[in-house]
Amino acid sequence: MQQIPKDMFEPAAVDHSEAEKISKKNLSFWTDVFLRFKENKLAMCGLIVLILIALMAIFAPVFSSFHYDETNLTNANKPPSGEHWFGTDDLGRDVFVRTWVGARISLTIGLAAALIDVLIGVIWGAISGIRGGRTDEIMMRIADILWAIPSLLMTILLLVVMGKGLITMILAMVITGWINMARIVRGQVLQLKNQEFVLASRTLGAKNSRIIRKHLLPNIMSPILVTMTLTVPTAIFYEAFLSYLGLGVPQPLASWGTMATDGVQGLEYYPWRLFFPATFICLTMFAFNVIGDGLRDALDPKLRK
Amino acid sequence: GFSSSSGDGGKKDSNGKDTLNVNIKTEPFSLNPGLANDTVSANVFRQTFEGLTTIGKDGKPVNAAAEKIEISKDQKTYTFTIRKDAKWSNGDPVTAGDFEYAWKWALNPKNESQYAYQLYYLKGGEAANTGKGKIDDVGVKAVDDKTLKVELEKPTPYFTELTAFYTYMPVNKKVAEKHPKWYTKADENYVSNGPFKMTAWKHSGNIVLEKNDQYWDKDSVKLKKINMAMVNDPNTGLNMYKKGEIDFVGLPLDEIPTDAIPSLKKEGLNIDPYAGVYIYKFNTESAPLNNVNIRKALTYAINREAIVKNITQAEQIPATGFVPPAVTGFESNKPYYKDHDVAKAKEYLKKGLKELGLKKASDLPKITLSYNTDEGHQKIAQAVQEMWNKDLGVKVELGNEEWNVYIDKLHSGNYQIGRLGWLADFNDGMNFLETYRDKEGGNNDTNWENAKYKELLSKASTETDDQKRVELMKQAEGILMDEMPIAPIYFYTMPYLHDKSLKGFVLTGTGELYFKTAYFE
Amino acid sequence: MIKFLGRRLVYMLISLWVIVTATFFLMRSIPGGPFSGEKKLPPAIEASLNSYYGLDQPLFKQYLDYLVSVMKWDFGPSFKYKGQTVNELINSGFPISFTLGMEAICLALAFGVLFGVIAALKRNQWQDYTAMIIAVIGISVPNFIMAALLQYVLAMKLGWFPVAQWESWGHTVLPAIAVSSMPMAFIARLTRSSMLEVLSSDYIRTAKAKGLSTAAITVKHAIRNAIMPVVTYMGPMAASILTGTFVVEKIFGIPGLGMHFVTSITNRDYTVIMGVTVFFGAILLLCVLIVDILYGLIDPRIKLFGAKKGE
Amino acid sequence: MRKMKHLLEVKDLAISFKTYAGEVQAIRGVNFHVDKGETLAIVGESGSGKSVTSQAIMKLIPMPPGYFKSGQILFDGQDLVPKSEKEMQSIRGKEIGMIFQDPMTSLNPTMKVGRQITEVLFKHENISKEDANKRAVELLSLVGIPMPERRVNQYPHEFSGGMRQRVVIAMALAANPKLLIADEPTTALDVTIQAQILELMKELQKKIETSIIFITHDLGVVANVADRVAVMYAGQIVEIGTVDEIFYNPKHPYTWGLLASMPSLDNDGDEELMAIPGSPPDLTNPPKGDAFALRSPYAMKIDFEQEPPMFKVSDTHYVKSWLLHPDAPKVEPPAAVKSKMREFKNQYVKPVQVKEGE
Amino acid sequence: MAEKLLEIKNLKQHFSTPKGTVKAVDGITFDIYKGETLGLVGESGCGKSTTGRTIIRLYEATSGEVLFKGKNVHGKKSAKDLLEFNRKMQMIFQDPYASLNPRMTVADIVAEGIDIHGLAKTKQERLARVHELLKLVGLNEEHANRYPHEFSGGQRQRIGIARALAVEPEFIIADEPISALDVSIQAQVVNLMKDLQKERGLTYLFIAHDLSMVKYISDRIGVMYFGKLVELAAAEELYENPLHPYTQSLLSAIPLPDPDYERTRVRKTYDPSVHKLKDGEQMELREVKPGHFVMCSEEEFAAYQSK
Ligand SMILES: Nc1ncnc2c1ncn2[C@@H]1O[C@H](COP(=O)(O)OP(=O)(O)OP(=O)(O)O)[C@@H](O)[C@H]1O
Ligand SMILES: Nc1ncnc2c1ncn2[C@@H]1O[C@H](COP(=O)(O)OP(=O)(O)OP(=O)(O)O)[C@@H](O)[C@H]1O
Ligand SMILES: [Mg+2]
Ligand SMILES: [Mg+2]
Repeated sequence: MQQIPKDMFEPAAVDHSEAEKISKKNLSFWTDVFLRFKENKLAMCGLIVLILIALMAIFAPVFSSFHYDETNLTNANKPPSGEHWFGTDDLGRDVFVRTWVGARISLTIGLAAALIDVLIGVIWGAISGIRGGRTDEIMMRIADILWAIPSLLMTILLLVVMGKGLITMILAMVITGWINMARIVRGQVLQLKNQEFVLASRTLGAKNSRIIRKHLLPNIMSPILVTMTLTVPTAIFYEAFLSYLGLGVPQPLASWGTMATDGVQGLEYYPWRLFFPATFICLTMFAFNVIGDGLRDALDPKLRK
Repeated sequence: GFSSSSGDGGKKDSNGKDTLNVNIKTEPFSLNPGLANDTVSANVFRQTFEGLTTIGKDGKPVNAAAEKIEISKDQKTYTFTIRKDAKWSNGDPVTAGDFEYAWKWALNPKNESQYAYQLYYLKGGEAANTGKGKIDDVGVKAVDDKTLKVELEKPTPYFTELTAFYTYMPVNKKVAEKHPKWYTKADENYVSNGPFKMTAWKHSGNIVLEKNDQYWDKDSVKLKKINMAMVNDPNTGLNMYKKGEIDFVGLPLDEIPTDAIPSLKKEGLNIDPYAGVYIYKFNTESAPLNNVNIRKALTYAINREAIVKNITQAEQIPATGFVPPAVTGFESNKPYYKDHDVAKAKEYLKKGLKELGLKKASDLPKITLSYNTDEGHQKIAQAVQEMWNKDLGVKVELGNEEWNVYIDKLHSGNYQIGRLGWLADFNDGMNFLETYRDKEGGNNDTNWENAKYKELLSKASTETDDQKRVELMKQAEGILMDEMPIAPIYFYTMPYLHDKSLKGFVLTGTGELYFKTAYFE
Repeated sequence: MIKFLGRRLVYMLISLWVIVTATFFLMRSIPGGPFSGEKKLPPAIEASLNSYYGLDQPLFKQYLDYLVSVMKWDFGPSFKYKGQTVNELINSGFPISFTLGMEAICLALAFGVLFGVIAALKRNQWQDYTAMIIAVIGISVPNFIMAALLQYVLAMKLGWFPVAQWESWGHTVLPAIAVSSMPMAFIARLTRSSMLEVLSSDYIRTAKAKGLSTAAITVKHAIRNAIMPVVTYMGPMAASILTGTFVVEKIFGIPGLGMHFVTSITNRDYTVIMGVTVFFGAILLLCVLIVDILYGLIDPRIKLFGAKKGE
Repeated sequence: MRKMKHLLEVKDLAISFKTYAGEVQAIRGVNFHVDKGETLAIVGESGSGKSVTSQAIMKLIPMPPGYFKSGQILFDGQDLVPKSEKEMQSIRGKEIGMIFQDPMTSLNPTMKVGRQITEVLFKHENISKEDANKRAVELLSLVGIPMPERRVNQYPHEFSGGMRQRVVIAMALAANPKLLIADEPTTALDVTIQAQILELMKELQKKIETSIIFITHDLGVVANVADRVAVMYAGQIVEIGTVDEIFYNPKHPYTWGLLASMPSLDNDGDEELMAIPGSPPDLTNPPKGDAFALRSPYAMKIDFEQEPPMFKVSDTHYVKSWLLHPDAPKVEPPAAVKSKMREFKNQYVKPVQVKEGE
Repeated sequence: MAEKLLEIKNLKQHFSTPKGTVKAVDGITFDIYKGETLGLVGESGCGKSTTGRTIIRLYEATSGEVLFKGKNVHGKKSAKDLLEFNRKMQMIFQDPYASLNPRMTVADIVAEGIDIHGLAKTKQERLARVHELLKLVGLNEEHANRYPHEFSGGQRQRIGIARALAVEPEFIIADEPISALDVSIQAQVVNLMKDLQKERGLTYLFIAHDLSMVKYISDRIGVMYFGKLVELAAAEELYENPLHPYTQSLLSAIPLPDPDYERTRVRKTYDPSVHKLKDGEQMELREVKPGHFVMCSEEEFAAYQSK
């Protein structure tokens, strides 16, 4: 047994303030999220890929020696080469430049879609779910109605009335773009709105808007994120569909969606015309998905390591 | 190689060599000859029905249900004698009354035939159809069971060609009167008088034709069965062909995807001329296209050779005139201008600009080139846009619309430059030229009208001498090409592939395909 | 429950009416008509056609007439397919689309949920990444490209399946995969995310404490709690899939209902437009109703009907 | 020491959680054992690691963020720590049953209560569907739920807090486990039902010699059920002994504090309850020395320097406090505790310092 | 006695389930006076929580009235009144974990009421207030940034208490607020509640099972059985002179921290048939002594009074 000096057994003056000494770090929720996100290597990779694509979209067309609408019929449908890195399309245009010009449009569209999802879909769904009853019934039936009316008709009418342009295109996306999100949010809200912590917040006097913001949204972030990331490609191809109707980007401008649509025709003979736009759509989707997953994980306090 | 793949050999064998598989793209509009108005239906009728005449190998009409045709001096009365042995698929004899019935039925306005105007050549036909006259007064009469007397409004030199057209095909009066909806199902009431009869019809799925044992010329019919699939995707169609699921692919039944054409050419793609023309119409009332020199400048500057070679790729013929060479009499038409004549084009542009009081091409009012949404049209438009920009400095914008919106714009004159393709219904130049006869109505759309042109056309339509007729028509075409309300781009061709062992079918320059005599070797 | 269904039915009828009305006037306000074509019809014929189909009547009267016939579930004759009524068109096309759709839905649900569950259970391991790759491809390759690829690879190159048409079971495989790929990807992602949520909850811990195997826990406890977003998503999706997918039907030459949704509009085949829209609307509303009922069955805490809710 | 084989033996168990704010040392070297057929009650301040300890035995700590820092958990002589998830599945439910602390969240909200019970039976017993249902009804009535036939078909949210707790109990009892870990099983129950449940457990114990680890704050319940009692503070066991030893001869100042904080029925509402001053230590950086020192009126200098060793007071009674050191001054427990103090015959003349885990 | 803060009149709360209605609360009537603590005990599942939840408007009452300061709680209210009401009346939930949002830090949870009612002007003030509250319930500042799942059961319960206290309510419904706490913390919390009551004149409806604690904290105690209030009396009176057989059985089952006593205790059990109701007779809540109400039959009433 080790020897302990006697005086150690004298009563000590207890300093209670010491027991309550201030803790070290005071992390806010968002710094916390950021820290967790940063630690997710895959998500960071996704972010970097996305930034790279965005940078290429901004700069590649500027620095390339070709112009996206420069046709060269005698040089059509050439496979990738030193001169044309991604080959040429059926009008002899450089696929490389077109890919990056297309990225501008497609990324814009994708982000716009995500924004619409959040702005309209989340709000609509949340209100519908939390109010319930007649409000819910009416709001959801409106969504159903918009979903059931053929979008092609609406789009054609829009085109006739408003003429072409970015605004028309975005409007066309607005009509139905948010409905999926609204439904999913509503379903989740229905599941959560009677949970004890929501009730607790109600007894504190929280209004619906606060309950949605503070209690419901954080808890349904993952389906929202998933839905959001998944609307991006849907939007990219919806744009292609709109372009097909003459509503999308004005010819000869390119977008990934239209390039892929064109490319699929020559799938067997000129695969590169499909391969490059499709690859970049996939890559972007990967990026969005891993970022989405990363955010999801970061937002989930139970997963923090 | 794309001849029958070995993997599917078993299936092929069991079918034997007497079943033909083809793809007709879509559901036909109607399988009543009096109602149909589309090529899909036509492709079925050519196997199942037989008019008084049919088109032979050389593109000339030959007698079919009629064994004798007498034409009066003034060319206004035709007397057809129906073959004794002509029979319906249910065994009924084909009578002159069946023709009379069919034609009058189509002309009867209450039957809503959209192609009734094909019968306006008959005396009183138009009047009867528009309600101004009586059906009974239409100039067609069954003198007896086998004699059909037809009176025309005016001499129509190509009437025997017309009688091969499906609107002129007979309908079994007995059956049709008893079962007014006889044409909606493939049952015992669907009777036809051609080499094949329809035995199954799955809407939008497929149609099955079988050899008609009652057919008068059944000995020359070798095929036992024709399966007609309805697959409206060119790539799929080609894939089906390559895999041996169909034996024929390409015009006039379906299409071959453009991207596939270069590689198919190396493997023996057939390319036949086709009586059709692809044009850009100018709205001659819209500035600056109201100026003929500007129109000419634009027309001349187009590099058709490049378009045909690199975009359409199916050896289409650069159009230096309006009427296709596949039309009788226009086989070796002289060019009205040189393709891609940049020098001339610049000259005309200069002239035009001067007339308009403008200095440079960039001062021209905004021009929009419209087309209906389609990849092929879009490519051509983009190429032309580039050409005009590069060679003339004329900048045009492209605008595409959904087909109906587009056609509406075109017909209402709400456009500047618009594309259109024109395919012949029958083998005669008039079919093309009369489109631009009247400013209003018809398919003019360009707001262009020319008295001389009109006069030449009316002369030509009554001229009984073939040679002279063609001459008159060519004069008219000359006026059209001088005033340039339209810019022809190219004449169509028919690219198609068929099983190497498939022989004996008849394909004409106006896209008529008969499998009556087809067989597998 | 009965009361809820009754009330819901009223809302559904109102919705259908709005759909009919909106579609009717939309359709009539866009340019073009059923008889416009490359070759213009003689005006007399067009006029007589218009009067035959009642298109010369005042629009409002046409609308009222139409409403009446819709109430009798009679959609009138097709403009484009002479001699066929829209009801016949639907009756012949729907069973085919439905068969294909069911196949696709089963595929999508089975594999979507499977991939989602595996991804969640093996979070951040190779299984998760594989599932994500499949999902990303499924979602970023739209069905027209997917269909073309499937046809090219599986039918042409490998010769496993027929290229097109609707004849035997073998003919249904490729189109079903093409239709299902997108919803499958969506379901996989949704399932994964909500599974992750559920797997960290206390009752899963309880289930573990009972000694249940991972598989049993997943099947019996986790999936039901995680399936809500999938059910939500599948409702309207099922309505769309069951009524046919245009591109896939086109590419594989399937005589389903899906093609009418697009071709009727491009043809301005008014009666068909209305017919398929109303039909789709009815199916959609039904699917959405089923979803709402499923909510209550899946999660008994959700009460869309019955007990009064406290504010 | 008796060298008999214990059913469960926990040796030097330490578990931490990683958070961004640092490492939470939820338990820091815990030693105890449970014999066949006996009931060990664990009391202690809230947040002291009772639940973590019990979940660790089942290996149900979420990992990450939690992880084993050290220690062994010997169940029937086998160490559970290195066991795989698969191997644990055959132990959970069957060998070790567990009653969780949060009855609301512990029940699957979307599964009927009956099925949640029968599930255990199906898993561990070869039983027909009917029998299982019958048994579920029987279990529910055993834990005092009225109208069990109807209740089996209800969902958890239709149950009151106490009823849910009883469902959880029924679930844990269903497979007759060898060891039952009950984490505050009766907090939400009224005293009559509570008494009923306690009796039920004792009966079970008698019948199949189940051992029970009973975690609770209610010292009355402890007095009722426990054979031995362990007192936890700040992730460590500070005193462990037979129930009489803990109630009638407590040695650790924290135990004194606990016993003194209880209101008694003859307590008047006017006088304040005696509470231990200060707040429990932060386990992210546990204090040096004796974690309780900061709140102890008897704190000595050494308490802030060095962690106290375990002192053995009798064969069964261990205390972790410097106060038992021979050099330490003699201190008096609070009056409420002192009034109940008794002499114990088997108590050693002098406490013996022992190494932990012996 | 002092003024009535809360009047509950024949309150009923029935739940309809697919298998029929559950009468969770079946016509209870009582008053709560300003500044008092009313303890509510009873068999688990007898409707205590439901009573509390209905009082605070979480459920729409099936029938009956709840008057808070004379105003009907369940009537229509303007947004402002509602906010005011929510500030004055608070609830501590029985299930601490479920009532905490898993995606919110403890600081945000505790501060929610502060935010809603705008009780802090600056961020610092808010944080300071949160820290103060945490300390009040025996947690420390370090805990403010953690999430609910990182806490032990008792710690979670304290978070709930801190949340309710944050808005400085006048009336608190405490649904088993201390059941998961160790006795020392229990003592702390109870002392705190008592202090607050003294300082601010708070009123409590205290639902609990720990009868010694209930007795300690309550002025009056109500005993519930199967959705009904069976006995209501001053705390001392109830313990010394329990009349209803269920109350008696409850008291006989209180566990004491005394192993010897526990080994020898005898429990009384309650059998509802003892009331010997006449045909068609309904039990009623009757005032046996001033302030002592018992649910009894006519016959029993006479018997009780004669005692
Ligand atoms: N997932 C986690 N992450 C971080 N800390 C945790 C986690 N789980 C538990 N803790 C911490 O571990 C310590 C012990 O918790 P535990 O649940 O074992 O306490 P307890 O003794 O059961 O208390 P109570 O009686 O209140 O239930 C607590 O301080 C708690 O904050
Ligand atoms: N949402 C609900 N649906 C159906 N029945 C319910 C619901 N909520 C509560 N009940 C029933 O109401 C009765 C009273 O429940 P309550 O929660 O008020 O009991 P309690 O007195 O708080 O019990 P405990 O002490 O166990 O918490 C119980 O029988 C319960 O099953
Ligand atoms: Mg605990
Ligand atoms: Mg309760």
